[in-house]
Parts: sequence; structure tokens; C-alpha cells
Amino acid sequence: MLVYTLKRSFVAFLILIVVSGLTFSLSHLSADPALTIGGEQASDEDIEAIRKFYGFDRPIYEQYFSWLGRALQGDFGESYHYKQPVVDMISGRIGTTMTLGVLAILFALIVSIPLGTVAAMRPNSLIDRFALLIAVFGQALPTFWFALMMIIVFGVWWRMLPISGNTTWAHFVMPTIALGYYATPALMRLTRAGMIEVLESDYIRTARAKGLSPTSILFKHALRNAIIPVVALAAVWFGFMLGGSIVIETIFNLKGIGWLSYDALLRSDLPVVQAIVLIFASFYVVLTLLADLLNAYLDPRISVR
Amino acid sequence: MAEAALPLRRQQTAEEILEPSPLSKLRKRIFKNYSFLIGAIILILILVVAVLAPVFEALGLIQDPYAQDLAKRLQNPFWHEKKVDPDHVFGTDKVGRDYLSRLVYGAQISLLIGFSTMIISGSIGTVLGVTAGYFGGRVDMVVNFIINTRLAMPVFLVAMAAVVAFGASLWVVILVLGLFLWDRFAVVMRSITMQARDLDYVKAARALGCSPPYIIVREIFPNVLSSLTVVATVEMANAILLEAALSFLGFGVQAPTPSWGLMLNEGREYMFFSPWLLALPGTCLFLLVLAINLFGDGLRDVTLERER
Amino acid sequence: MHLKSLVKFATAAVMGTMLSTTAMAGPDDDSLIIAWGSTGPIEHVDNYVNTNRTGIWFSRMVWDQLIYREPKTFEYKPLLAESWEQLSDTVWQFNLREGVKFHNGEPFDADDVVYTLNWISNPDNGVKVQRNVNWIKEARKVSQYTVDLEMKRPFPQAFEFLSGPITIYPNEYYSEVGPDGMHKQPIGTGPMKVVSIKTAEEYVFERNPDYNWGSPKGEAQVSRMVVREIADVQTQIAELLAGGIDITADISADHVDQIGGVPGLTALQAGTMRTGYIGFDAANRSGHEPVNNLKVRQAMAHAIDRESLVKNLIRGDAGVIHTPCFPTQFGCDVNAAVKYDFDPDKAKALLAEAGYPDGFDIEFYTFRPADWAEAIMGDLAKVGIRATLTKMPYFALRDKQRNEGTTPMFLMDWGSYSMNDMSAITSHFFKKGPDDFALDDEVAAWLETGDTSSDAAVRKENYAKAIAKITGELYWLPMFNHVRNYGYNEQLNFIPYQDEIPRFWQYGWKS
Amino acid sequence: MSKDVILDVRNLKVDIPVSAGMLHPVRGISFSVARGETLCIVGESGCGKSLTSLALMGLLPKTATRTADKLDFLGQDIRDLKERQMAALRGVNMAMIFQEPMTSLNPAYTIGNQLIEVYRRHIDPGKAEARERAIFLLEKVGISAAASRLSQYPHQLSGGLRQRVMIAMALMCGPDVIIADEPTTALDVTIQAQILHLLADLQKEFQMGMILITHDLGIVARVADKVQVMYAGSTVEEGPCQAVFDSPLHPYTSGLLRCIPVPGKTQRGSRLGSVPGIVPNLVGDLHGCMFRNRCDHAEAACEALAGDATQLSDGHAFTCRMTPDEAAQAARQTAREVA
Repeated sequence: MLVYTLKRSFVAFLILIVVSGLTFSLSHLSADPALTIGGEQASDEDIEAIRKFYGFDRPIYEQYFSWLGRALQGDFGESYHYKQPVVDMISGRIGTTMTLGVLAILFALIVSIPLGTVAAMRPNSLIDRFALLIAVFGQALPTFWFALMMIIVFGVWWRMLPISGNTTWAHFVMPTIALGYYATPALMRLTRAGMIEVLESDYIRTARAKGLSPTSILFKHALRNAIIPVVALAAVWFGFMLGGSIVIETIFNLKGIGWLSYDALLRSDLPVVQAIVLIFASFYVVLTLLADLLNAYLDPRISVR
Repeated sequence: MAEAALPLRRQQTAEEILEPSPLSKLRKRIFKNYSFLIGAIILILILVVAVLAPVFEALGLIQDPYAQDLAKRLQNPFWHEKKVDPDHVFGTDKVGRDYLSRLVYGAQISLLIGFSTMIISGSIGTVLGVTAGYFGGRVDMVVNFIINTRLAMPVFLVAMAAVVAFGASLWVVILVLGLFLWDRFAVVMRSITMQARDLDYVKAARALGCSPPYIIVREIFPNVLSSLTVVATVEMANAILLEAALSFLGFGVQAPTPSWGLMLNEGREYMFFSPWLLALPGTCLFLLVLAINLFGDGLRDVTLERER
Repeated sequence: MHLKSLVKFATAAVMGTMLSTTAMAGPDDDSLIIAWGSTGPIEHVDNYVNTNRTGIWFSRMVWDQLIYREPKTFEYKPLLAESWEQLSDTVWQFNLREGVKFHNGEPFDADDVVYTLNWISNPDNGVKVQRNVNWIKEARKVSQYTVDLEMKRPFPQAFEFLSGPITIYPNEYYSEVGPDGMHKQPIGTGPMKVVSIKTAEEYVFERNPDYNWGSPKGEAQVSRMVVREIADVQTQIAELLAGGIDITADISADHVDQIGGVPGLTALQAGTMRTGYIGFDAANRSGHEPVNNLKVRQAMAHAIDRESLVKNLIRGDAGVIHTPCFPTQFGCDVNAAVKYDFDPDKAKALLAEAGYPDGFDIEFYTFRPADWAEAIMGDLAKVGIRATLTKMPYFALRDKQRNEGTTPMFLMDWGSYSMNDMSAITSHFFKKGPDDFALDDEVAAWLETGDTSSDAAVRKENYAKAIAKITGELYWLPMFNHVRNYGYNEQLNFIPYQDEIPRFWQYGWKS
Repeated sequence: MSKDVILDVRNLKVDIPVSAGMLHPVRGISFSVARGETLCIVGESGCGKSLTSLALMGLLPKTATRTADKLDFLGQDIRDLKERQMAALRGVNMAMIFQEPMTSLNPAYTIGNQLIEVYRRHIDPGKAEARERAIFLLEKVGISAAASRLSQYPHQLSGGLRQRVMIAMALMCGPDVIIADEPTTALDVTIQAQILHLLADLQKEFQMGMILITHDLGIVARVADKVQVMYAGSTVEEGPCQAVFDSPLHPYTSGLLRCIPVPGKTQRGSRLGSVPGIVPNLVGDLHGCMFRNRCDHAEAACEALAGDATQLSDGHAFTCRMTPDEAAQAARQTAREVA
């Protein structure tokens, strides 16, 4: 188990290095950062001095490794535009994004697991078809469009929910639904498929042959096994969602790191973009790692592999 | 020995008599599969509209999607109770271009993006997946690493960064999406190739000393084709949605291209007062993606036997 | 029973969190909720660190300048300085107002002015927009309420800066906390006091009760003010419609009609001195052959129907502009400019003359709403010029221009930092600075003379020459002045200004 | 009935609707099991043995319907019992052992957990007593270090051990009847006999009724009191073990016994399935003898066979158009061919 964990962690680390390298080269293709830093008034000499100071005149791999070295120590540099440490900017904003992400994935799970389970228990029933309809619609509904429609209906027409900002929990209701709904189809399909498989499995038959109560069969024996892959997928989706929060945060004016990345891209503020890409990637990598470990815990067979 | 001992007087069993021919079985499964049917019908309709758009224009059914008329901007669609311009059934956009024509040509753009992205990402993913699945071992490890690296990248953010780096245009968007959306192809192709590799006739071909490319193309590829098609539909839908989201934030296709995503971006400005400018392209996008998804779902059910 | 009380408690808790907003929109609680931020948030509210336009709006609420420029007549009036006189070509003496207090109780006197001016003029302190302050040589205290300001050279635009970007800081407080402290808790003499700051999200102000010394800026009309940074204009409108905010200044011209039709709301267009232009790569850095040809540029100038553009898209009191500056600005002589009327036939003829009877392809760049560019492209298409549009974020586009120069044609604009002097725009773009893509030595020389002479007549003469050449050579095709569109609660007493600076503290509720 | 009959089944039928029509996998089976008695059901795959056992337990798939003229368990008619009432019988009074020990245990829980839960559900919710019983039974089924095994997960055990656990689990509440559905098919040949012997021994020890569904005719010969031969969903021959083995009458039975292990000659564990031909489709209206397409003695009359059994004196019965004498003659012929 320890060896497995260590091996997986090493691969995860390697992935982050490659991701950051790719982003670094990509973002340095886009614009001359010296011009961005210099601002509107910079003269050619200023620009040249900035270039020297930041080391933009060095080969890109050298720049990357010096960036990486600092990043590993938690120093992501300074925002070109706002002239503040990137770490401060992100740490001030990541809470909003995390809150949104966690709420959204919880929403997705709360909707998809019961729905998927009920659908699996009564395949081809009305509720199964309803669940399938939700899944098919959810997959085809552009998130941002759904978000706008909610704003029109619940924000403007009915004035039920606040539209923008993060002052209270009520502010998170619409963004949570908009973002969470996006993950619901995948999670629900997986719950349903897993549940159907598990309910037809031999050990459920055994449990029934033992005369266990339906509740015990469903919750103790079936759900736990069916939920293992759902948990893994939810972890992966959580990573995706953080990335998807860019649109949602922009629409609902939640000033999280999704919005920050959007704002930074508009300003070619490379250190911020790089740091956020790395953070999103880290989340994904760490979450998949955790999901695997959690799986190993929930499903004792896995760690043996 | 057994046959001599108990000579077989074989009748056709009921099962054999009842067993329909494979083709009629397929036909039956297709027509019993409503999602496949609905998906296919919508998809074909959109496809026909997209392909015939220039013909429609020539026939005068629709207009030039680029022809602007500032004096006739933001005209109401036909169902609006206020003043309606008979020349523009769905009204006009903010520079006075015919909205219906733009919606019709928008189908071309969306399908173009979906198809091209799917072709690019499908090629990359399939090559990676099949290679990994066929050779296994180190190769598989490397490919797996590449797949995981790709999955770790926040697609949307990196795509936005790439668009900023290379400038926004239709082909940049297609290329960027194509270079990012191959992961599912690779994952699925890898596992199916692994299964196919162990099939008896593939083993036989290997034992006969056939070259790997020959085996992959002749023996393995036919096996993975149906899954490939299913993944392709999913990724096509995905690409169309992502393009829309990118265009929506202004990091996608450039004006005046009649892309539905871009139309959503433009129409959004009027969402509270002229909601159709948002609702129409949104509905088109929704229908197209829905159709592709239904088609893909149905295709999976039709080609791969349901386990239940 | 237990369950019932639990449900009650939970409901109360949920309702509590939902309703615990700080202020309500509408006139009921003597508060004003403002939304701004479509061009990005103010990440640092210190006036000398900020470069954002909304930062200017913020600074006018919190701080005061020495001089007040009357926003309608552009006349200079006393503010923190009661009177002034010119001691020499390079020295001004200011007599300061007595009895003014900063928000933290620190009294205002010459020490504050001297400290502020000397601090900002020292390049080591890193004031972001050096052009605003780099003309100051030194400030000297003469008495407790008298200050001498020495300039490095004769600088005719000095009052534009002293009445604009240069705000006076409390010397004791600022020397102690510095820019970051000022960002956390801004202290000034202005009509609004800052209660709290949530960077890029929300600023809360309250009325400064000590602002009663007869400032021409006027006292605050509401007791409490909340500014919400909302990047997305549609979200701002949603909030306006839902009653979440009272006023926004970021909407588009089309919204003005629409919001105006909503009961309880009203909307207004106010022209600004922000000047839009099409820039051409006349210096041929992009290698685009046709655009390097004057006849082609003239053809394009005649092909574009600016009147229709203004009438249909910009609207309000916007108008076509023929000068590379805004006509109210000092030196901006409309008569000096070469004017191009809308004449597609002439455009076609010019194109044929230039050797492009069938038109040509060109890349067109902008960071503004695509519909403006699209309308322009539609006009160009009518004479055979096929333009393809690339819309980029402002900073990305500017970097591309400066760095690569691969932008043969671009629609951009400039707000002149709200300064009523054409040096704020024309000199920025045609004096061989980083944003000069025409690189005309003659024009640069005229502008330099105009910028540094203290003789108004000499300035006007040189500026007129520059205007004539810029428009004659068509380095720029000036387009129109922008309009700022405001949507607000109709109960609000709203006053628009041409310099793109809403004075929010002046807006109170109709009784 | 003189003996203490636990389970009495008359004319049990199972129908399952499928796309092609109605499937009749079990078509009128009758038997009874008494305390301490072992009934062996033999037949090819797909002949309805497993569905019969599931039908008894009330564990048929949702789409399947079960009908019977009589279905008495411990003197109680269980035909119309609700699921909840059936659940109360299962595990306590009737227990079942399945074919696939590898997948029949829940991978997510320790075997201790899975053993104890059935006892706690039915007998006593206390933990300690259940644990004691589990250890006792694990030792009983021949698992060493039983106490420490309780905390192991199924994947840590071999197939043979898992099946022993399954047996222990079935015995947890001391059932009156135990149904073992091919309990050794999935196991190594060497272990098969051990498990079957274990089952037989435990059955004697605990005086349970047992229904053993198996392929291993060798073990049938050793442990069965009664034998029931099933083909295509119905009984073709039944009777006391001795009688059926000594004088098989139905051509199908003799086909099966063709390869009965002769001591010293045939290996233990020989499979059935050496009867050529395939089992017919059981969809739709069925009539006549279903074995006729594979029978050496088939005639036109077979198509009209009503399906009534020919009873012999000692409870031995078979269903064929042939008279007992003709049948015995045919069977001897088959036996000679083999020899």
C-alpha cells in the first residue's frame, strides 16, 4: 500500500512538472511580458531594463527552471499587472472557488446518487426514464446558457435569489446548481449502471438468500459497492469543475480563482495564469490520487493489485 | 466415439427457426431504439440544412448571413406582438443581419468545428490508445502518462490561453480543441485494443509473424470501430459545447462568423429585452448536442449488445 | 414539538443568512448601491498605484486635489488651494484652505501638500503613471498654508494634472502606512469616507460629516454608499432589474432604450471625450502593401459611413470626430483637420487609382464590441475591401501592436485621462512613444513644441500643423467620441458629466 | 406422509417473458424433501435446476412468475407469502449455497461481518453470541484459525475456503433445509469432493433436509437418498437413488449414466454433457417429449406425449412413451455400447 502510494505520488508529481512546463512555454509564446509589465508609459529602454531584470532575455527553458525552482518553494512570482505576489492574490480568492466547487459536487452527488439508485432499482420505469431525460438534457445544455436562464427566471423575474456576489450562502445557490448540474449526468449514469450491475451480482443474491432486510441489502451491500466508482469519478469531476468555474464565476460575479484566471488572461498576466493552471492541475492530480486511495480503502481488493 | 455411439438426428430447434437474420435484427434494434431514431432524425435535418444553406440562399429562402443593414438592426421575430419586418422571419441582430440566415449558416460552423475537432482528436487519441494497448509494457506506461498529463490540464483555461497566444480564429479554435480532446479516444481505444489483442485470431496472426501495423489495421481496427464511433459522437458534442463556451467568453471564433456560440455571446447583451437573440442560438446548440448525444447513446445500444 | 421548533430555527437561520445583505437598493435606507467594473476591478485603490478608470472614480470620492476643474466649462476653481499665482515660468505658489480635516482627523496644511508632491515626484516611489508626476521638480513649504511648486520646465498642462490625477494625501498617515496601508484603509479629505474594502468585490463608504467647508465638489447626498465590482455588464443589468443595485455606468447604447422602458428605471447617454479612431499601419511595419498607400487609406476613409455608425450604434449625443483629439481639448482645432465625407463612389475610384480596383484583404483588430467593427467592415465590403476581424483583449492587442506591429488596421480609442488638453491624446500617440505607429518626425517635433511652450498661441499653431498632417496623411481616421451609458433607479438625482467621471456622492434620492 | 416432510412441491412452474414470447424454463416439477433426507437434482445446464432452487427461495428475477399446485414449507403454504415474510424464512429456515463462491461474498465486508449479520438479523442482535457461533461453524466446516479469519476479506481467501465460508453462513441459523446449487462447479477438481463430502456430513450431523444440485454423478450415487433427473424444465425420471442408478429407464438418464464413473475406470468428477445434441428452446407453446430430437428411440408418438409419468412400485417414475420393459431394454443397449 505504501509503495503503491509512493509510486502514484511520484507519477503525480511528474505530471505536474510536465503540465507546468507546457503552460509555461505556451504562455510565453503569447506576449512579451516586458511590455505588459512596463505599462502604457514605458520607453524602449525601460522595456529593455525590465527584460533584463526579469530574465526574459534568457532561453525559455532557463526561465522555466528558475520559475519552477521558486514555485516549488511556494513563490509564484508577482502579478505583472497588479504588482502583487501571485500567492496572495490566489490565496485571497481560492476560498470562493473551493466553496463553489465543493457545493457543486455535493449538489451533483445529492441529485445523482438517489436518482441513479432509484432508476437502477426500477429499470425502464417512469422514474428511470425521467432520470435518463435529465441526464440527456444535462449533457446537451450549455452550462453558461443554463446559468443565464436561471438568472432571468429566479433572479430577475421572481427575485427569489441574489444574482451576483458571495456575501451569503444564498448567493451560492444558482452558481452551485449551474455548475453541479453539469456533472450530474455523468455521475447519475455511473450510479445507475453500477447499481444495476451490483443488484444483479451474486453477493446481492446471497444477501437476499440470507433473508436480510431490503434496507440492509440496498444500503449496506449494494450502494457501498456501486458508489466506489462514483466517488472516483466525482473526484475527477471536482477537478474538472474547478476549471469549469471560470464561466460560472464570471457570470455570477464570484471573485474566485476562475474569475481571476479570466481576468489575468485578458491582461496577459502570465504569472497568475501559470499559477492557476498549476493549481487546477494539482487539484486534479491530488484528487485522483486520493480517489484511488479512497477506493483502495472502500474496496479492499484494489490495494492488492 | 460419442457420435458413433449416439448418432445425431438433429432437428432445427425452435430457437434456430425463430432466430432472425442479423440484418433484420439490426433493423429491429434500430427501430426499437427511439433515442437513436430521434437523434438521427434531428442530426440529419441539421446536416441537410447546413449543407444546403447556399442552395437555400440561392433560392431566396434565406439571405446573406453577412449582409448588414444598420437601419434595420434588432428587428423583432415573427411571433413578436410589436412591429415585425416580413423580410426577417427571426428578426435581425445588432448590425441588422438576418437572424434566420445566420442560424442556418451557424449549423455549418458548429458541424465543421465538431467534425474537424473530432477528426484531429480522434486521430491522436486512436493512435496513442491503439499503440499503448497493442504494445503494452513501457509503451503503455508512457502513453498512460501522456493521457494523465492531458487530463490534469484544465482544458478550458489552457484553451483560452492558447487562443490568446495564437490569436482567435476558427481554425485556431479547432486545432486547440483537437489537440485537447483526444483523452477519451485514447483511454477507450487502449482498453479495447488490449482486449482485442488477446482474441484468438489476433494471437494467431501474431504467431504467423504478421507485422504490428498489419495486425492493428487488419485485425484489431475492425474490432474497435463501433466503440470509436460512439466516442467520436461524445467528443463531437463536447467540442461543440466547448467552442460555444469559448466563443461566449470571447475567446473563440471571431465575428462576423455566424457561430452559434458567438451569437450567444452577442445575443447575451439583449437577454433581458430581446430574449430570442439568446434563446434561438441556444436552442439550436442544445438540439444539435442533444441529437448527437442521443445518436451516440443509441448507437452504443444498437451496435454493442445490451448486457441487461 | 421538538421537530417543529427545530424547523422553525432552521428556517430562521436560512432566512437570516439570505437577508443579511449590507444595504438595500432603492431610496428607503438613504443608501446608494453602485455597480462598476466591466473593465476589470481596482486591485489597488491607492490613486498612485491604480491605473484603472474606476480607480479615478474611487479617488474622486475619497480624496481632493488642489484645484477643481469645473466639469462643464473646464474652468479652474479653488479646491484645497484657495488661490494661486505664477511666480516664474516654472514656479507656482498656492495658498491653501484652512480648517480642512482628513478622515482620520489629521488637519490639512502645507506639510501634506509638500509631502505628497515630493513623494510622488520621486521616481523611486514608483508612481504607476509617471507622466502624471514627472514634470514636478520640487514642492516647498512657505508657511503653514502656503506652498511653492517648482516644475522641471515650463509645463502648460500642469493644472490639468493638479486638478486631475494628483490627489493630496495625509503626510503623517501615508508616511506610516505607505501604499498598501492606503489600500487597506484609504484616508483623504474627500466627501466620502471608506468604511471597508473587499478588494475587487465591494467598497463601502459613508458620508464625511466634516466635508462642510464649501467645496465645489459638493457634500455627499446619501449617508451610505456601496460599490460592487461586477465585471459582467449583463450581470449588472440583471442586478439593476432585480433591484440589487441603484446605478450602473457600464451599459451599452442599446440598453439605454431597453432599461428606459422598464418601470422604475431610467437610462441616459452622456457623451465623453473618449475618442475612437481607426489606426492604419502607415509606417508599414505589418508589410501590408495596400494600407501603406495613402490613396487606399483615403478610399477607406470615404467608404466608412461614420454618420450612420454614430446614429445607429453609438447614439446619444455622440458625433463624428475629424480630429485626432477631442474638440474641447486645448489645441484641438477642428478647422485644421482634413475631413473625409462618406462617398463610396469616390472610394472606389481612389481604390482603382491606387491599383486595387477589385479591393484587397486586410486584417482588422479591435478590443471594443465587435458590432462597431463589423459595421465598419460591412461598409468596407461594399467597396470591395474584405476585412477579417480579430477581437483581442486590450492589453493583448496593445502588446501585439507594440511588439510585432502586425496590425495593418485597428479600431481603438483613448480617454485622455479626462484631461482637457490635446497633449493627453495626440502627443501620446504621435511623439515616438511606444504607441506611436506612424513614426512621423515632423509631427513629433510640432507636438514637442506644443507640449513645452508656455505661449498659448505657439502651442495652438504647432498643434494645428500636427492635426493637419495626421489627418492629411491618414495615420488615423478619427471616428467618433464615445458615449457613456447610465442605467439607474428613476428616483435618483443623476447628473452626467462629459469627462467620464461620475460624481456618485452628488447623486441623492428625490424626496 | 410418514416421514417428517419439510418441503413439499407439486407442479412447480416458472415462466419468464422474453422478447420472443414466453419462456417456460421450469414446467411442472414435483418433489418432497424430508428431514435428514438428501434430494439430488441432476441435469444439463439450462434444464431449469437453478431456477427451481431460486423459485423455492423466492429469489426469482422480478420478471419471472412462479406457479405451483402446492408449495408447502414446514407445513405452511408459502406460495402467496409477501417478500417480507419470505425474507423471515430465508436464512433461518431455508438456506442456500450458490455455485460461485468467488462472487457470492460481498467484497467490501469481512467474512466475519457477513457471517454475523445473518445471525444478528434472525436470531439475536447481540454481537458476541453471533461471533461465537461463526467461529464454531467455521471450525465445523474445516477452517483453521477461525477467529482470525473473521477479519479477513473474501478476496484474501481461496475459492475452496470461500465456499466453506458460504456453507458456514448457510448454517448460521440452523436451517431446516439447505439448498446447494452446484456448490462445487467453480472449484478445483481436488476440492470438489471435499466440499461435497463436507456438505453431506453436515447434513447428517444437523439432520437437515438437503437439495443438492450437481453434475457429479459419483457424489450423487454416494450421498443422495432420492434422485430427480431434469431435462428441459421437467422431470424425466425420479426415484430412490439406488433404483435410478441400477435401472435407469429414461433414455436421457441412461445417456447420462453412460459415463457414470465405474470404480477404477472413470475418473471422479466426470462431467455430463456428453449426450450429443442441444437442449431445445423453451419459448412458446411446447408439447410432446422435449428429448425427442436427441433420442435414439424417438418416434412420431413422442410428439404427442402428454407428459404423465409412468409410476413404478418403489416411487421410481419416468416420463416416456416407452413401457418400463422397452425402456429397460433400450437402457441396456446404451450401456453395452459404452462398454
